[in-house]
Amino acid sequence: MSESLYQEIILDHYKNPRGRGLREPFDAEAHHVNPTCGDEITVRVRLDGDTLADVSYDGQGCSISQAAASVLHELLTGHTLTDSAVAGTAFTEMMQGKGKVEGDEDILGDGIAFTGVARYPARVKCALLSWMALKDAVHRASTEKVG
Amino acid sequence: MSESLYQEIILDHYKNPRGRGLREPFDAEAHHVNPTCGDEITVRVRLDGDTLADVSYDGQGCSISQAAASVLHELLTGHTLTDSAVAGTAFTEMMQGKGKVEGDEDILGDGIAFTGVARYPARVKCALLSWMALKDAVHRASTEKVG
Amino acid sequence: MAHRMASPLDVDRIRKDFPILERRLAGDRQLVYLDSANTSQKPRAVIDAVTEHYERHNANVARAVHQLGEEATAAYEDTRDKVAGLISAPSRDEIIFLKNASEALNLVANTLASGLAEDPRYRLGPGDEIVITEMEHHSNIVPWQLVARRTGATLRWFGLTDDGRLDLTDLDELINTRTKIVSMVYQSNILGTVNPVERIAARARDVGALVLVDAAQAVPHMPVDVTALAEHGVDLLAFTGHKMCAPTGVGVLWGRSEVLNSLPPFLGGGEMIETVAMEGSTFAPIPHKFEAGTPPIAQVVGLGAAVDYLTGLGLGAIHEHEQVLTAYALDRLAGVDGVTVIGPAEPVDRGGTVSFTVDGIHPHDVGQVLDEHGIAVRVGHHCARPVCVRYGIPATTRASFYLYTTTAEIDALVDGIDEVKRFFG
Amino acid sequence: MAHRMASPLDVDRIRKDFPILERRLAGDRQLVYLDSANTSQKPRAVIDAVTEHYERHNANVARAVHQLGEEATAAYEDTRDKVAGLISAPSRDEIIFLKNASEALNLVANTLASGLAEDPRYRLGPGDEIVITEMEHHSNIVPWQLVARRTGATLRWFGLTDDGRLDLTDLDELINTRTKIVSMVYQSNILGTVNPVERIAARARDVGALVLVDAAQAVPHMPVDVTALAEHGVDLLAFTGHKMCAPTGVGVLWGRSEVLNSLPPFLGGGEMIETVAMEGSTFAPIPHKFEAGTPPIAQVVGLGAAVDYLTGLGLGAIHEHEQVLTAYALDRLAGVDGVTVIGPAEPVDRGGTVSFTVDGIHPHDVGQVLDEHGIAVRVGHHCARPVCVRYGIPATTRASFYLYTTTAEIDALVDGIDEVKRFFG
Ligand SMILES: Cc1ncc(COP(=O)(O)O)c(C=O)c1O
Ligand SMILES: Cc1ncc(COP(=O)(O)O)c(C=O)c1O
Repeated sequence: MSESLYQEIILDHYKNPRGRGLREPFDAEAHHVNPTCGDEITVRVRLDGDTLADVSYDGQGCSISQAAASVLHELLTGHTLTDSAVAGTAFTEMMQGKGKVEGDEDILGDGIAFTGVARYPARVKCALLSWMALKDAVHRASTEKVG
Repeated sequence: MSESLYQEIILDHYKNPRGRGLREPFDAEAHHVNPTCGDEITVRVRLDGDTLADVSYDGQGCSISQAAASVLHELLTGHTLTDSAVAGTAFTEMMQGKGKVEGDEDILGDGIAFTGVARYPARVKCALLSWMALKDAVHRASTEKVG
Repeated sequence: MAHRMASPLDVDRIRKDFPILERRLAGDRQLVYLDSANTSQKPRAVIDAVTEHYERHNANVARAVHQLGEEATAAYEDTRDKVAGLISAPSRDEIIFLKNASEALNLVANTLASGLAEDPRYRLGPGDEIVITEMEHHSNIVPWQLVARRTGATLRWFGLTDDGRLDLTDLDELINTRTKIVSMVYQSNILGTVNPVERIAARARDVGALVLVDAAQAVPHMPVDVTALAEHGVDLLAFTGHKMCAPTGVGVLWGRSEVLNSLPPFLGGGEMIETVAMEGSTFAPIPHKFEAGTPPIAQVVGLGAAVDYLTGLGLGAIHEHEQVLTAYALDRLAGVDGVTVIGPAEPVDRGGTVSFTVDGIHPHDVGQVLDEHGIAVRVGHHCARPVCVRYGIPATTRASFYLYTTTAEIDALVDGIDEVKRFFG
Repeated sequence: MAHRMASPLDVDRIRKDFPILERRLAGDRQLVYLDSANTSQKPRAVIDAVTEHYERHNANVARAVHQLGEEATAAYEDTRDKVAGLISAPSRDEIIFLKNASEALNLVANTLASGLAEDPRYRLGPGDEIVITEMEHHSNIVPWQLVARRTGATLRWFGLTDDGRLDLTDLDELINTRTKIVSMVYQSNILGTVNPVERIAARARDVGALVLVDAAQAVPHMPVDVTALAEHGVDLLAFTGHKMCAPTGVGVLWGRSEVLNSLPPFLGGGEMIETVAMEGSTFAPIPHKFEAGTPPIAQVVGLGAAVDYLTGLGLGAIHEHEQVLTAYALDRLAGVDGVTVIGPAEPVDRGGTVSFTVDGIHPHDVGQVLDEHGIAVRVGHHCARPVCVRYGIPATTRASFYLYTTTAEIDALVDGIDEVKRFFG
């Protein structure tokens, strides 16, 4: 049941979230809300040059949105901003692919487990919530550093 | 053709309107418009005590509205306000009767030819236009006389 | 116990009137539709009325002297009589057809805010107060926030008690001589609570405030009598077709003639006029004054068929049926570990809309797994986010019932919740 | 001569798609429907799409995680793509579903008048000028009169030439740096005139004014490309479903993203929000920002089927067909004694809507006698009373054509007019 949507990997990240909790110090944070269901996520980033030294998060919401944040943390912490942008684009494409776009495991790691979610339009936003918040936080951190 | 709507009597009043034209002196007038079709009618009344000494009118519009004004003039000029009120009520009832209410010739004169019009909701307003204007004009004339 | 009461409806027969209830879902699952507070399903009679209108009578209304135009106008205006009858309105002219309940609520807010009314009682300005409640649907919150910003009026509201009811402790302070309008929901779409609108309206009338009732969740489910409500001070009442077996795209505003006559026009255009000149226009009498543009003609015709359908069964009987279901559902849910009902726990002054949480499982996940069993519920804040905030939860799962709902469907829901818990446990 | 051109449409085949065209009227007369500018008839494909929606997919949109909700949402949002395609909109988010064209026009007027926009270009106030034309439909006059009264802005308009066209002599004076918005009809619903919207829009753009086009009579009848129009300065465009083979109860507003983003919300409620708190709310991005409340779901689904139907035949072909009919009708009416066409007499820059007077016979009487022959035309001022005033007539009789109209029906009209003259002669 629900195999297509609730992959084991997703349930595992949901039940055992990696790196959950907001940590200090951080350079910027972003808070995103899914108005349809009340899912909320706060994502904090700390930059070390071009590297995401830490991605921390907290939030409340459904298994999909919470698992996505956990995957995000695991996948991107310690990686470059370029890697993060590439992964963000790939994940978004996959989620907008209506279940027909397979993700590249090299780029998305456990993120590829979300392919099935893309078949459920109402849940796509849940999966993307933390990725959007990350993008915002990174943007803020980068512009503040420059400015 | 069109027998039910365009009775001979109506066509006759339309083609040979009785007492048409606005006359002086007068005690009050009322101008009514049918917004759906642009029919317009102005009705003037001159009172002599309780009697409608003159009912004059002018307007533009369809055969039904113009014929109704002609019938009105013919029926009510020289009659009492009470007669006029009774006829107005009877005519309105007939027009709202969806073609099922027969008019009383003693009260309505040629007005009974409009029974068939009552089956055409879009035309009921045309038939009533001058009657409504008369009611207004009489009301104004009476209140002004009192005031 | 209440749920031992028998339903007065022959639900098996009623279900045959609703084609969609025979629909097989993915995996050949049977549909268990518990989302009627969101939108109701449509009986065959309503679907057919719409089809027949398009196939035989379609024309614009109030503008045509031709036969189709007269037929369409007659059908459209007949529905006005039917709706007036349904809610016991004193006059058919007090029934305004709009696109949904939201438009009806916005119409009142916007005409009060426009400043165009002659009588100052119908003009909002600085110092005036608008009173709503914390259990309103967004459609009865946002319009008032927007007009408060525009006019400088102040928005105030009744809070909620822990058991899901209006907290009326401050009734006399909240509704005072500065209050210009009180707008409140009759039956909450998230809590199921039926509010004491007469009592609140009476206070509003005492201070000379207008009273608008959002009856989107009331008219479909119980007898509503606006003549009686008006005696307590209710001036206006809004509801929506799609929640009462009618098509989407049509809503209703009822208002006392005096009030509707005093409000300035809302939307301009089409047949809402008396005469138009470039320099200025005058307006038609109600109801047409508020029906700008081509109205939802076929949808109004469908609404007429829906009113016939509902009154054929009897709103009293429908209400009783739902009371039986509600009692049954509250009772069964009380027996499920980890389930907490948000809203009145007793089947008293509440309708057949039951919101709940499942410990540790987000409503989105509850709804998704239920869907895999063919059970359609709504999850989220149900356009009443302040209620979720008030009870410290992000969202709820909501099961809502209607005349075609069976106790077997409530059993399916309870079984489904067990599955949910197993899956995420 | 133009009317010798052949129509590119197989009208006999098309007529079979419209069930109502087989309708026998009172006296077993065949229907000759020449009132499509008022509302169009509906093809089987559209009627069926609505029926199938209610029988199989009915649910509320954007709110449900269940299968029916997903199906309904997909069908609703698919129509957004189809409509964007139909008018070549650069983005689907620029398509707003409303109840009719009147609501679309009122939306623009009211949001500009609300004073809630951050950017002063989107706030009307004293000293600002609004420019319309004397050939507007009431739906594009009355809203501007109302907002002019509310805001203190001044309403100005283009007059008409004797041959039924806009008098643009004063173009540069009428549209000046005080002008905030120009709102004009693309094709007149009474004169048939197709206006040079690009030229007028270009002037408006030069002075920084917004441009709104009322395309209620254009989108159903000709290819409309908003990307191209936007290059000339058009910002917003309104049209209505019921005139383009779609159900009643649905209209469309297209707007450039930048403009729609800058306008404040219109109606509040339902899914137009981002987040709601009692203290204040934030709003969803377009298109949802302007779609308050439950939208006309089934009607939008029907609109999607209508767009498929029309694009299947090709808007270019439909336009050509109507050009042929128009030339034929103008030619034939020119041959009838006592008939005067109100509007352009040549089939150039005009559509298939032909208004006329019959000497000494009121249009009401013309229409009534035609109806007795099964011929459905519209009589009156056609919600464009200032045009009648301009030409010194109380009303007109109007015959209007669409893709299912035949030259034989125009012949029937001409024969009917002869009967009218005999009857009242
Ligand atoms: C030119 C024009 N504009 C606006 C409208 C209004 O459309 P609706 O009645 O669908 O709002 C119409 C039709 O009635 C029209 O012909
Ligand atoms: C209590 C309440 N008020 C208002 C509305 C708005 O109704 P609609 O969406 O038809 O405008 C709803 C339903 O969505 C509701 O439940």
